This record gives sequence, C-alpha cells and structure tokens, in this order.
Amino acid sequence: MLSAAATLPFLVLAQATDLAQAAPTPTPAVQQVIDSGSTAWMLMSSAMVLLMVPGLALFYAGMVRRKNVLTTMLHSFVAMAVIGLHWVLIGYSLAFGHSVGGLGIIGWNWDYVAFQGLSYDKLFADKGVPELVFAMFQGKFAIITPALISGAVAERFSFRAYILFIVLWATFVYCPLAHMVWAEGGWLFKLGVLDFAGGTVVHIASGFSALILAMMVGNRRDYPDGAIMPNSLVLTLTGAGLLWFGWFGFNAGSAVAVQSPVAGSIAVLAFTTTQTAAAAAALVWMLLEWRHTGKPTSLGVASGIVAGLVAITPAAGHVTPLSAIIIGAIGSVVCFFAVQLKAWHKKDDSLDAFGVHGIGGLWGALATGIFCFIPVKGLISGEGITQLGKQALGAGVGIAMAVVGTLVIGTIVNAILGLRVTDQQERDGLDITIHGERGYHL
Amino acid sequence: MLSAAATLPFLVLAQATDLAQAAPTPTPAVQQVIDSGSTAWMLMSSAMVLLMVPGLALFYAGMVRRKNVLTTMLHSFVAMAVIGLHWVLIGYSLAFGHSVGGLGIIGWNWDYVAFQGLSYDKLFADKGVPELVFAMFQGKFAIITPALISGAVAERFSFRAYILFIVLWATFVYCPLAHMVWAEGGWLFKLGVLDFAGGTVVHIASGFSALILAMMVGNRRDYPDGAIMPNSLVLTLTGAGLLWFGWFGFNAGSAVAVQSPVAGSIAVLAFTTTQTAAAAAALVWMLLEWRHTGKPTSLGVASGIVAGLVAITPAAGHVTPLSAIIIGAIGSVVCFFAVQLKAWHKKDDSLDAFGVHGIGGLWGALATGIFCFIPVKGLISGEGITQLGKQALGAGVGIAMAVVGTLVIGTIVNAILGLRVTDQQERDGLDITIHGERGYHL
Amino acid sequence: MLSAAATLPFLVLAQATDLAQAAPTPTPAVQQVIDSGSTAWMLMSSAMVLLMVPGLALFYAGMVRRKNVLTTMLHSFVAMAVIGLHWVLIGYSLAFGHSVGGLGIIGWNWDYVAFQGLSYDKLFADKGVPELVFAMFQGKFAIITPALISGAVAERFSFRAYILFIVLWATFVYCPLAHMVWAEGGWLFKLGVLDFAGGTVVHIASGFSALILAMMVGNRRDYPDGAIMPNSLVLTLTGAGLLWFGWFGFNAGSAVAVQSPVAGSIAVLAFTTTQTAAAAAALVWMLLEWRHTGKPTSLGVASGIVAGLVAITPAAGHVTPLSAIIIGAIGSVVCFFAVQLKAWHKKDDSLDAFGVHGIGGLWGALATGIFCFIPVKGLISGEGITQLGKQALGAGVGIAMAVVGTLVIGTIVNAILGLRVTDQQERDGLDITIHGERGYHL
Amino acid sequence: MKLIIAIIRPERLQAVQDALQKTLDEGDNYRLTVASVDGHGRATGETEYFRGQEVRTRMAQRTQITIGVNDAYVDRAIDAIVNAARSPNGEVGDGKIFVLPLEQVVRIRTGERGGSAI
Amino acid sequence: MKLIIAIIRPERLQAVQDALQKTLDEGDNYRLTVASVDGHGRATGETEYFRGQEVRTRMAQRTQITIGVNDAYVDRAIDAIVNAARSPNGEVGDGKIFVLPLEQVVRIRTGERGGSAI
Amino acid sequence: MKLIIAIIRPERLQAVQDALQKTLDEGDNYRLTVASVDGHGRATGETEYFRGQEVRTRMAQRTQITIGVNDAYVDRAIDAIVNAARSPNGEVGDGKIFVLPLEQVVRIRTGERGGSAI
Ligand SMILES: Nc1ncnc2c1ncn2[C@@H]1O[C@H](COP(=O)(O)OP(=O)(O)O)[C@@H](O)[C@H]1O
Ligand SMILES: Nc1ncnc2c1ncn2[C@@H]1O[C@H](COP(=O)(O)OP(=O)(O)O)[C@@H](O)[C@H]1O
Ligand SMILES: Nc1ncnc2c1ncn2[C@@H]1O[C@H](COP(=O)(O)OP(=O)(O)O)[C@@H](O)[C@H]1O
Repeated sequence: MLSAAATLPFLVLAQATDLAQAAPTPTPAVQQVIDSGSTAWMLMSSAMVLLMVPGLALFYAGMVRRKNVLTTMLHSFVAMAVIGLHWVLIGYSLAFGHSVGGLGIIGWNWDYVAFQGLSYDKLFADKGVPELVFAMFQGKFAIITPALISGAVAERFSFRAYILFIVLWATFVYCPLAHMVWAEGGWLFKLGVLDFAGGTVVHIASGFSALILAMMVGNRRDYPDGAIMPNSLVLTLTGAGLLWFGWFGFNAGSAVAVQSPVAGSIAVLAFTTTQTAAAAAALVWMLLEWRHTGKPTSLGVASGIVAGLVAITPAAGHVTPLSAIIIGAIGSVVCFFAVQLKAWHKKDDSLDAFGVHGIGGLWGALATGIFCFIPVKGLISGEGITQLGKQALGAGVGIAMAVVGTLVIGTIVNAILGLRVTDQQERDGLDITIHGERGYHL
Repeated sequence: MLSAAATLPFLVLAQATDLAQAAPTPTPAVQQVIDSGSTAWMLMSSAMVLLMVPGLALFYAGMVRRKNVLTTMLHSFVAMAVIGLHWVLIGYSLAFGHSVGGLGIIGWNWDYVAFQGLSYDKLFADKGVPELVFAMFQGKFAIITPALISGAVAERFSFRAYILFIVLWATFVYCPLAHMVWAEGGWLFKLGVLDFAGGTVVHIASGFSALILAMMVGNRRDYPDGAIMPNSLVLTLTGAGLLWFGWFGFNAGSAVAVQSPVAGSIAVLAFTTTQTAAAAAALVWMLLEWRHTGKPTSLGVASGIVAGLVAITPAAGHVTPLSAIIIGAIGSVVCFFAVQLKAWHKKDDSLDAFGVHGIGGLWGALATGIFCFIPVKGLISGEGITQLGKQALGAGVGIAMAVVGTLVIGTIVNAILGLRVTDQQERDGLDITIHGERGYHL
Repeated sequence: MLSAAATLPFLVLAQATDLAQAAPTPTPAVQQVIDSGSTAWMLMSSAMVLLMVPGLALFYAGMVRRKNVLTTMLHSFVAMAVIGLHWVLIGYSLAFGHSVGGLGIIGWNWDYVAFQGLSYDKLFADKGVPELVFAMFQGKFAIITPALISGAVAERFSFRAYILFIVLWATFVYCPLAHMVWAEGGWLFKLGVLDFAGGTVVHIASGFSALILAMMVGNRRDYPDGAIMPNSLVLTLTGAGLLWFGWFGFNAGSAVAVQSPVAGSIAVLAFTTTQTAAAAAALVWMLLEWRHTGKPTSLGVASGIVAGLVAITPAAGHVTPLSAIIIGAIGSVVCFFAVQLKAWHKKDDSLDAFGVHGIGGLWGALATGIFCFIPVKGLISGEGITQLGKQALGAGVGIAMAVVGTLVIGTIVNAILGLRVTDQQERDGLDITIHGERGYHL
Repeated sequence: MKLIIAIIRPERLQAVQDALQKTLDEGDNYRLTVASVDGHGRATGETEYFRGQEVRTRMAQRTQITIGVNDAYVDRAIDAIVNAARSPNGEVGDGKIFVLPLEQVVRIRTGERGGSAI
Repeated sequence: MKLIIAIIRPERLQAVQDALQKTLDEGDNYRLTVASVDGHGRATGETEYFRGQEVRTRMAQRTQITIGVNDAYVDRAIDAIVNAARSPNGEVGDGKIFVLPLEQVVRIRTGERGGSAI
Repeated sequence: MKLIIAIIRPERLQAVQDALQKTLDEGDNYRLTVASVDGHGRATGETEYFRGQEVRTRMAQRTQITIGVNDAYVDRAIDAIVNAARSPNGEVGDGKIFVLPLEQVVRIRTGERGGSAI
C-alpha cells in the first residue's frame, strides 16, 4: 500500500505539468494512507506561517512611533482572530469550494462551511495529508495577507474600520483570487499561471490594495515633515527574523500543492530558493544604501530580507537556487527604488507595504515566467515568453482585483464607519485613545 | 512490515475507544519500526512546547512593573532548569512509571530514574516513536505547569521559596495528577476521563494552585491602589504569539497518546481545534471589552488567545472545529468574568493565572464531556451525561489535589524559607534586590 | 522498496561505527526513495538553526549599551546575508566537495558552485533526504559560527572590517575545518574524531578566534572602568530562549550524518541530551553565582543555558542523558570560571564568546571522548583513552586553525580596512555613526 | 511664580496627582509634567552584577514631577505633595521637593505670559 | 543668563530645533538638551485599562527641552519656540515655556564659567 | 541653596558619583537624581535614516544629574563634577553645568524644610 505511495515522488514532474495544464483532475483514490512525514511537515508549516503573524506585528510595530505601537501590533493580531474565524466559517469554502457555475472565479461548498463536512480523516487529494491540515495551512495565508495591508495605513486608520475592511476584503478580494489561482477549478490555475506560494494572491493583492487604501485614508498629519521615528528597530529586526523563519513554512509548505510526499524534493527546492533569495536581497539592499547614503542600516537589511522573500514567493518551487539569487537581488533593487519614489510622490504608504509587497510580488510573478524550469520551462530555458505572458496576465488580474476591490470596499467602509481616526486621536496616539493602553511604561 | 503500520490509522478510532475504556492495554510488539514522520513531529512538538516557556516568560514579564521584569521572566526560565532536571531524575518515573501498588495514583520505575533504563532505541508503545521523545515531550509539560502558577504571585514571591515550591509541587501535585490522568495505570485514565493535552493536569492544577498561593502570600503592597502598570505590552503580545505557536505542539503533539502514526488525523484535528478556539476566544474577549469599557485592548486580545487555548486544551483531539469555536468563545466569556471578579474579591492573583488557567481549564474539562465525539461521544452527540460526569470527577480531583497540595506545600515552604520578600525588596523591585540586575538601561 | 528502508534503523549502530572507522564509504544506491519524515525533520531543523541567528542577535544585543544595540544585531543579520550567499556560491563546495588531492584538508567540486550540480531530486548518501536540505542545514551552521565571534569584539569593531573578516574566515578557517571533521574524506573524520554537531568546528573555532580578535582590536575605551551596562536583559533572555529552541534543530538535526531515518533514535537521543545538559548547566551557573555574589542573576541563567548547549554539542548523539547532565554541569563550572578570569587578565572579550564558546566547546570535545557510548565507546565505558586522545587531537587542530587563521586574517583586514572604528564613533555609538540609526526612540 | 520639582516614589504618583488636582483646581488649573528618573539617596552601595563583575548602580526608580504654580499656591501644593507622597511611616527614599524661582511662563497655545499662563 | 525649560509636542521638536538654530546661531551657539516626559494638562480624566480595571494614566507624551541662554537671547528664543511649537490653530496641549534665573554655567570641557560658557 | 543641573556623558556617571560622594559626604549626605536625555551641542547636522529618507536627529545620549546642595558645597560640587566628567583632553560633548537658585527644599519623609533637608 505504502509502496504505491513510495513511487509517487517520481511522478511529481509529470503530475505538476498536468496540474499546470489544469483540466480539473478528477482525484482518484490513489493515496488512501496518511503519510506521517508529509503530515508532520504540513503541521509544522502551518504553525510556522501562524508565527509569521506575530513576526509581522513586530516588524511593523517597531517602525511606528511609540504612541501607536500596540495598535499596529493589533492589526496583525486581530487578523488572527477575525480572519481565523472567517476562514473556517466561509473563507475556505469560497476559496477552495467547487467553482460556482464552473467559472473558476469563486468557490462554494456548503460542506466546507465551518468545516462541517471536512471529516478529520478525509485526505487531501493524493497528497497523503488530511484535508484539514491543508485547510489550516491555507487559512494562515488568508490571515497574514490582509495584515500586510495594515502597514500602509498605520498610525491613522480606524480600528473598527480596519476590522470591517479586512472581513470584506478577505471575502471579495482574497478568496476569489485564491480560487482563481490555486483552486483546481480556478481559471488562472487552469490557464497555467504559476504562483507557488502567493506572489499574486498574497503580495500583489495586499501590496496594491495597500497603496489604494493609503491614498484613500490620506497621509499622516506629520508626514512627511514630522520626523516620524521608529520606536524600536530592535522589534523590527526581531520581526524580520521570525518572518524569515516562518517563510520557510510559507514557501516549502506550499509544496503540498504539487508533490507527494509533501516533504520531498520540491519542498526542499522551495526551502533552498527561499534562503538564497533572502540572503541575496538583504545584501543588495544594504549595499544600495551604503552607496546611496553612506549608511548601511539595519532597517535596510530587514527590508531587504523581506523584499527577497516576497520576490521568491511565487517562484520558490519553480526555479533553481542560482536563479533565486538573481530574483532576490533584482527584487531588492526594484523594491528599494519603489520605496525611494515615495520622496517624490509623497503618498504615505507608511511602512512601504506597496513598495515591498506590491512591487516585490509583481517582480516575483514575472520572474517566475522568466526563470522557471519545473514543472514548466520559462524564458531562460529557451521556451519563449508563453509562461511570462501567463504570469503577466495573472499579475494583471491580481492588480485589477486589488485596486477595484479596495476602492469599492474602502468606499463602503468609509461611508459606514469612516476610515480615519480623529485628528486628536491621531495626535495623541491610537494606543491610548482607541485601546486605552500604552505600549511601554518604562 | 511498514505496511502493517500503514493500516494503523484505520484502527485509531477503535484503539482510542479502547484506551478510554482503559483496561491497562498490554502493549503487544505490533510496531517495531520507527516511523520517521511521527518522530519528526514529536521532536518538533517537544521543541515547540519548550519555546512556550520563554513565550510565557514574555507574556508575564510584559505585565509587571519595570522593576520586576527579570524576576518574572526567571520564574519561567528557572523552571526550565530545575524541573527540566527533576523530570529526568524522578519526574518521569513518578508520572509514567508502573502504578505503585496498582492503585493508579503514582508511578515508580527505578529504570526510569535519570532515564537510565530508557535505551535510546526503545520505542514507545505502538506509536512508532522512541520512548525518549515521549518522555521529552511530557517533560516540557512538567516544566511549564508550575511556571504558570508564578503569574499569580508575581512581584512579591521569594525566589528561593519559588524554587523549593515548584520542586515539591512537581513531585506531589503534578506527577501524581499526570499519573492518574495520563498513565496507562492511572485510575482516572482507566475510568475514561478525557484530558487530551492537559486541561486538568496542566491548567486546573496550576490555576487553582495559583489562587491558593496568591492568598497565602498576600496581595502586593500596591494592590489595588497603586496604579500598577505593565512595563511593556509589546512583550506580552509577543509572548502570546509564541504561546499560540507553541500550543500547536502542545495540543497536536498530544496525539502521541492516541494514534499511530502520531502525525495523523487526530494530530491534525487537534491542530485545527486549537486554531479555531483561540481565534474565537480572542475575538470574543475583545468584543466583551469593547462593550464593557469602550476600549478593545491589546491585553484583552492576548488574554483571549490564551483563554481560548486553555479551554480547548483538554478537548483538542476530541471535538469538531465548530465545537472548538463554541468552546473557545464560551471560554473567553467565563475567563473574562472570572478576571473581573477580582475587582470584587480583591485577591491579588496578579497576572490572572487563576482567572485564565483555573477557570478556563475547568470549563475546558467539562466542555470536553459536552462536545466530544471521538473516541467517545458526549452530551451533544446524544450520549447523555456519562462522559460529562467523568469529566467533572476528573476536574474535581484536579482541584482537590491542587488546593490541598498547595496549602500543604505552601505552609511547609513558608515555614522553611518564608514565601514573601521583605517590604523593602518589594518596594525597590525584586530585580535589583534579589538578582542584582535591572531589566533595562535605556 | 520502502521496506528496505524500513530495516535501516537497525543498521544505525553498525553504520555509525563504520563511519567512525571512516574509510570513505562508497555510497551504494541503497536508498532511492525520499523518506518524508526525515526530510520533514531536516527542513524543520534547518529552519530552526536559521532562527538561532536572530536568537543570537537578541542574546548579544541585550548585553551591549543602548548606543550599539543595532550594530550588534546586524553582526548576526549580516552573516545571514553574506555567509548565506558565500555558502551557496563556494562554501559548500569547500567544505563538502571532494577532498582536494585526497588530503582531507579542503574540498572542491565545481558542481557544487552555486549549487548548480545539486539537482533538487538528488538524494544525500543513504539518508533518504535530498542533498539540498543537507546543504541548507550545513549552511546555517556556516552562518552562525562567524556571528558567534562578533560577541567578543562588540561595540568597537568596524562594520566593513567585520564583513570582510567573516568572508575570509568562513573561507579559510570554517570551511577547511568543517571538511576535516565532517566530510567523508576529511582526515580528522577518517581518524574517527567525533564532533556530533560542532563542538570543534563551531564552538572551539569561533571561541578561540574570538579571543584572538578581541586582543587584536583591543579593549573598549570604557573597559573595564566605564560601568558598561546591558541595555536590556529582556532581549538577552528572549534570545537565550530562541537559542535553546533552535539548538534542538542544531543537535538533533545533526543526526543526518549518522542514521537513517534521520528522524530516528539518534536524533531523539541528541534531543534529549541537549535538553538535560542545558537544564543542568543553567542550574549550576545560577548556584555558582548565588554562592559567589549572593545574587542569582538572569544573565547567569541565560549564560548557563548557552554554556550547557555548547558543551553538549559535540557529544549530543554519543552520550546518555545522564552523562549529558554531567557534561552540562561541568561545562557550566568551567565556563563560569573562564568568564571570571577576565577580571584578572583584562582582555575585553566583551560578551564572553571565548569564555563560553571556546572553553565550553573545548570541554565538550574532550567530554565526548570520556562519555561516549555510541557508535564508539569512550573512557567511562572502560575503553581507555583512545577516543579521548582523538578528541584532544581534533580540538587541538581546531584551536590551531582558529588562532593562526584569525591572526593572519585579522592582520590582513586590519591592513586593508582597519579593525577598529574611530574613538569618536565608539564614544557616540556605532548605531548612529555607522548605521545612521538608533535602536530606540522611546 | 515658582517651579516645583519633586522627586517621589513611582507608586505614589497617582495619589499625588489626586491631591494636587484637589488643591490646584480651585485656582490654577491642575497641570504637571512627569519624568522617569533614577534616584540616589541615602542607601548608597547598591550594586548590580554583570557576569559576576560588580558594577555600582543607580539605586531605584523615581518619578520626577515638575509643576509651575503661582505664589499663592506654592505652600498648598507642597503640602499636598508631602502628604500624598509620604509612605505610611515616612521612610528613606520618600523623596524631595525643590522650589525654584520662576521668572516667566509662556503658554505656547496663546503666547500669553505670566501668572495667568500657568 | 536664563534657563528655559519648554514642554512641547514631540512632533514639533524638529521645527523648534530649526527655529532655535536660526535664532541662536548668530550669537550663542545653538545647544539644547531634550528629555521625554509625560504631560498632564487640561485634558484630565484620561484612563488606561488593565484587564478591565481602570487606571488613571499619564495623558500624553511630551518632549521637554532645556536650554541655557544669555539674557540677550531669551526673548528671541521664547518667540522662536512659541512660533515653531504652536499647532496650526493653537490647541490645548501645545505646551508651556518656563524661564528660570540661571546663576552660573560651567563648560565641563574647559572649566570656563559664565555667559561665554553657554 | 542651589540646584545644580549637569549634563554629562553617560560613561562618566560612575566617576562623577564617586567624586561627588567624596566631596559631599563630609557635610551633606550625597544624594542625586539622574535622568536620561539627548544632547544637541556643537556637532549639528547629525542625521538618521529611515528607509533612505534623511531625518535630522538627536545627537547623542547624555545623562542629566540634578543635585540640590547647600551654598557651602556648591563650588566643591562643581569642581568635582568638572574633574570627573571631563574626558582626557576635554572634548566637545563633555557637557555643561547649570546652577540655579533654590528657594526651598522639603524632605518628604519628615516634612523638614531648608538646608538641613537637602
Ligand atoms: N539633594 C538632592 N539632590 C537631588 N536629588 C535628591 C536630593 N535629595 C534627595 N534626592 C532625590 O530624592 C530621592 C529620595 O531621597 P531620600 O533618600 O528619600 O532622601 P532623604 O533620605 O533625605 O529622605 C533620591 O533617590 C533622589 O532621587
Ligand atoms: N503649570 C504647569 N506645570 C508643569 N507643566 C505644565 C504646566 N502647564 C502645562 N504643563 C505641561 O505642558 C503640557 C501642555 O499643557 P497645555 O495643556 O497645553 O496647557 P494649556 O492648556 O495651558 O495650553 C502639559 O501636558 C504639561 O506637560
Ligand atoms: N546652553 C545649553 N543649554 C542646554 N544644554 C546644553 C547647553 N550647552 C550644552 N548643553 C548640553 O551639553 C551637551 C554637551 O555640550 P557640548 O557640546 O560639550 O558643549 P561645549 O561645546 O560648549 O563644550 C550638549 O549635548 C547638551 O545636551
């Protein structure tokens, strides 16, 4: 029985190609047995992605002023609560249910509501892991994605509005996009768009939404003249460390979509590219700064790490480690300049969610089409720009969904609750005025 | 050989029911081979539970005043040292050795002393993992449980007394309770009391002990009028994040007791319920506060997370994800009000170890009897209150052990070393007066 | 097929002995199948060792003055970037390539450059894991080792010089040493020197280099009279917690070198000894302080944890849990006194990289020869001092490489860039003068 | 006008604020500025340890309050502080009050000067 | 000589520094000392919450600047601070300036005393 | 009585404390209050960077000590501070000492006032 499973790794390539060609594969009852190694890895990956949320909280919180440190952390923590529930109740069904009308735009499965029909012993496709752990893993992505947006609107966004916004956004932007790109019946998936761990679904979606939302809510009152200094870059670096750690789960855990056993070659490849891209990007960002201002900053290194991780996300299991170095390095360059542009356009994307996630994700999505070699070959493998074209299409759809979705949802939320805190609240800090707390009593 | 193992998952239900019916199953030599996936997951889970200890240190340390931040962290860290050794030397033997006299109250095995007889290649029951990793996993529980108590007596407890207390408490409260509830020969185990990952053994035991100890040592000199403000809620939130992460190991790793492969369906179920309960509880606590005081606090979200995790602990592998949402939500409500009661009874359970762990653990233990569906069916499965009755009995025994044990041990320690620091030490802070250090030189 | 794999655990002992006897085992095509459990564990271990780097950053950063907190963290973070790349580009080839000239001193494999020849589906030896994950795991060791050195020269070392230094040091000290001790063709490996997870390669090498480098760069201007106080021991304790967690990956992951499945008995044994040694050492350090100064400090507990982890590193998979307690306890004693010696010799090994890693690693290397029982037997198994002799040889080579290498590289770097910042920079702090940032704006 | 600088125990701040508010709100509005400081008083010889090495250290955390008052309220403010900040039996470490002559006060909001600006 | 102690909003510090520098650099060199403080002004009744329990709290973060100036520059310094620290319409919380007589100044570097040492 | 406010380098605090203790303990008891501040002196134009954007910043960390002394000890205290706080060759950034007239001192513990309360 298990020996049947044991031959599977050799089928990965073939399979993955199939997936990419994407006729809704009828899942045959190939693998009826739990593979404990794969399950262990998925459990672990899911836990690691959850840890990225506090990691993000620290990363962001370190960059705001002391008076807003808690509200900034809460943006991430409350997503764990709110989207954590949303996913179980309806999110998973919307993203991974049967394509409604076969259109490949959104899913729905009454069975999946509150996981009622997901029996604990139901396996996921032919991957040898329980479907629940796949659902959990994906749920963590749904949590962190809206939390990423919060960086763009830090220090002035209404907390109530934020909660309503992320619920609507998860429902009408994230879940459809995840369905299109990742679900078996999704139209972009069927088209063969590659997005290994979420360059489009996670980073383009959150990054472009972030920019729009920042423009809708307007600049901080002290931006750009108020000497807004980070309360503690120690937190930011710590957060970057946790993010890097968790990202291994994010990327290497995403092998669940393409291979069995899950903890196999593709997972390891994704792990490796994650590491090399992040290292290259961190170094490049630091060198750019060194050249530019004479000061290699710790925030620069942290930003480079994240930029590299973002850039490699869609490509992680599709490219070689060397390609990953290039993707990370270029990712750092484009993000660095995207961030510098702020000095010119003066849109207060406070913690550079757009500059890093939007631009980094876009680059990564395209780079996947350039550098991929498995399961399909891309530009540098001499297979022309077909895949690059698909990638551009995927990215374009992601951008469109993000921009339009955020404009509409933002307008609605603004009408109901108002997007912005009062001037007095902003000045005195959101921690004390909204949450009745202070970050430090030192 | 392995294909024999491979059929095991399908036996889980049957097996687990057996366990619950609890005639001391003679372990046949079914599984002679290490299952690397299960072992990987147990290694990982053990490491994650260890990480909960620094997580707890941060969670607690953030809430005390600056002058006591280190001593509060040390309460957790020193448990890693002291109970870490205690467990290896005698704790494991007391908890998981053969029932002395067959009474099911305490164990002993000379072989287990200092793990001398635990050959590194000895497997644990039929679970396909080395017994050493089971012992390590359990050892982490033994470490964190007394550390939980420290929250109730923060900022005034003598450090020497604390060390003596936890050694005695581990010996005379924790180990017997673990034996009764979890060891094959334990009488509560044989009776069919369910405690998946320690609602009774860990949370009821520590929570009720915490209350008693807080009453024995008395209120802090500045309580309740001294405006005792948390030195850094950033630490508390970070700690809550680490706890949530680690709790996945705590709960999903506890599948080791019921299934093979360990990293299988029940582990995944426990993982899922852990996630949903925590999310629901965090949201509910925040909403209660919002209604109550108008301020949704970050400490409230953190407290809700922990309350939910506590409540689901005994039920994790026994209930559905939807039940877990309800358990978490109600857990948050009962803990929230238990904590508010302090304003009335004025017992200085400083960081609410009783309010959260005692009450949350009690609710979880009972909720298990209400919502369980596997391996036995509970109230909502229409099987009546039999299981609920067993759960109440288990909880009652846990409470009795905790209360009596703490009264006796506390009295003894008080007689030998005194429970409380001097007034001067308390005023100037324990960090400088006892440890000769300060938390910050900022 | 897999059932062939399944019998492997029983060969571990035999195999391991073979390895120790060390004729370059021709790797037969025994294991052609990925073992997902072992791969899961290696992925996890690699991620955990990466997390040790931010852990180390926090551990060190907490101990320096506020004005140098970021530069101290950067020493670790920049190693992730720089050595992260170095390893992929040439490090792995130098350390694990074919022995150049068969001398067993350094390796080289054009194939390994940039991992070009490491196909993602190539397995590692007979361990059932992809070679890429082995390379990643080892790469994390290469990152953290030079970062350890930075503790000795904190608060005064030039950032540029540091980067150049670690690149050269990784190339000319670390990689050769790793080759000699761990590569199949390494001469010390062939001789049977045991170094389970890096007592010699990691701790002796970094610790002795640290001392030399501290002497070359000279004392801090305020040492020893300037009341140099740690800016936040909260960070140091948090770092110690992350280090302990990550060290489980460090040590138990190192089972990859000796057994299949990797996540098996030896991994569990290493996990257990890691835990017991750390606990014993933490307790002993605290008690020593208590006796010595009357104050059991939190830094003492943290230092003890690290000392114990260092001491057990080379022995982790070779000794019993009880031996580990002894090794940890003695490790704490020797490190404690080594650190106290500073008051006498007045060499400003600022954060005691030598006292803890150099001395602790040396003790551990020797202790391995005393206490080992698997795969070879040592002194206390009554097999005489053969193994102890080999261990002493290994340690001696490590020390020699470190001392000579650091002297040469330090001299070169000093000539090119200067090792030390200006007096003004040192006085105003490296964060603001070199990196243009401050750790806190509280 | 005087500038009162008082060094008190942190845990007394709330009581002091209450007392000052009661006292000052009749006339001046109650306003003050608070800083975190370290006090070195009688109890000398405190030491901190860093890996076994002794370091002379700051004694204990204190709270410094700065408050500008009109002459009429100086004594009342002092009394209020003394009463609220003293520990039950008056213990070493309770702190000090310093009264400095204050020549000018300016309210930034309005540019107003003098007693009415306090 | 006077010692000026001003309590301002943190976000105004940069503007105040610029203004002071412009004003003072002609004569004295511009130098000042900055501390982080908490202000309690008009807006009383702020509360913080700790697990549902209300605690009276410090109102808001303020920045305190201390600056020693020669008599000739006192008014100019005050004006510079007022102008730079005032929020657009002058709002409650903008802060205060206190002017104290300063009897002596010593420059540690040289031991110099008096006006030239400022 | 005078109130001495001195701004010094943090690394000089211990030396200053020792010097003051030696000087003051004969008469007054040695007591002082210490705060962490940021100094802006001669060296203007320091910048900090935030994602590539320049921000004018606080120059460097300084320690402020506040000490109330009786008239007889003022000069001795100043000398003690100057000697202990000066860097070997007297460098820019060594700091300043301000001496303010002090009208009243109250010991909270006893309510005592005046010179003996210092
Ligand atoms: N002369 C002084 N100058 C500056 N600060 C002082 C002085 N006397 C007391 N303090 C401050 O007040 C705090 C408490 O002083 P305390 O020990 O209570 O004085 P006393 O012993 O006179 O009651 C000290 O820690 C210090 O911060
Ligand atoms: N009399 C005073 N004594 C001490 N500090 C004061 C005084 N008045 C104002 N402050 C400080 O200035 C800050 C701002 O005061 P503010 O509310 O603007 O006064 P106003 O209402 O008179 O404009 C306060 O938070 C407080 O820190
Ligand atoms: N006139 C002043 N007012 C306020 N603080 C001052 C003044 N002069 C100096 N300081 C403080 O002293 C610190 C050191 O000053 P410094 O640059 O040494 O002065 P100088 O160049 O006159 O020796 C400054 O950073 C500042 O904090």
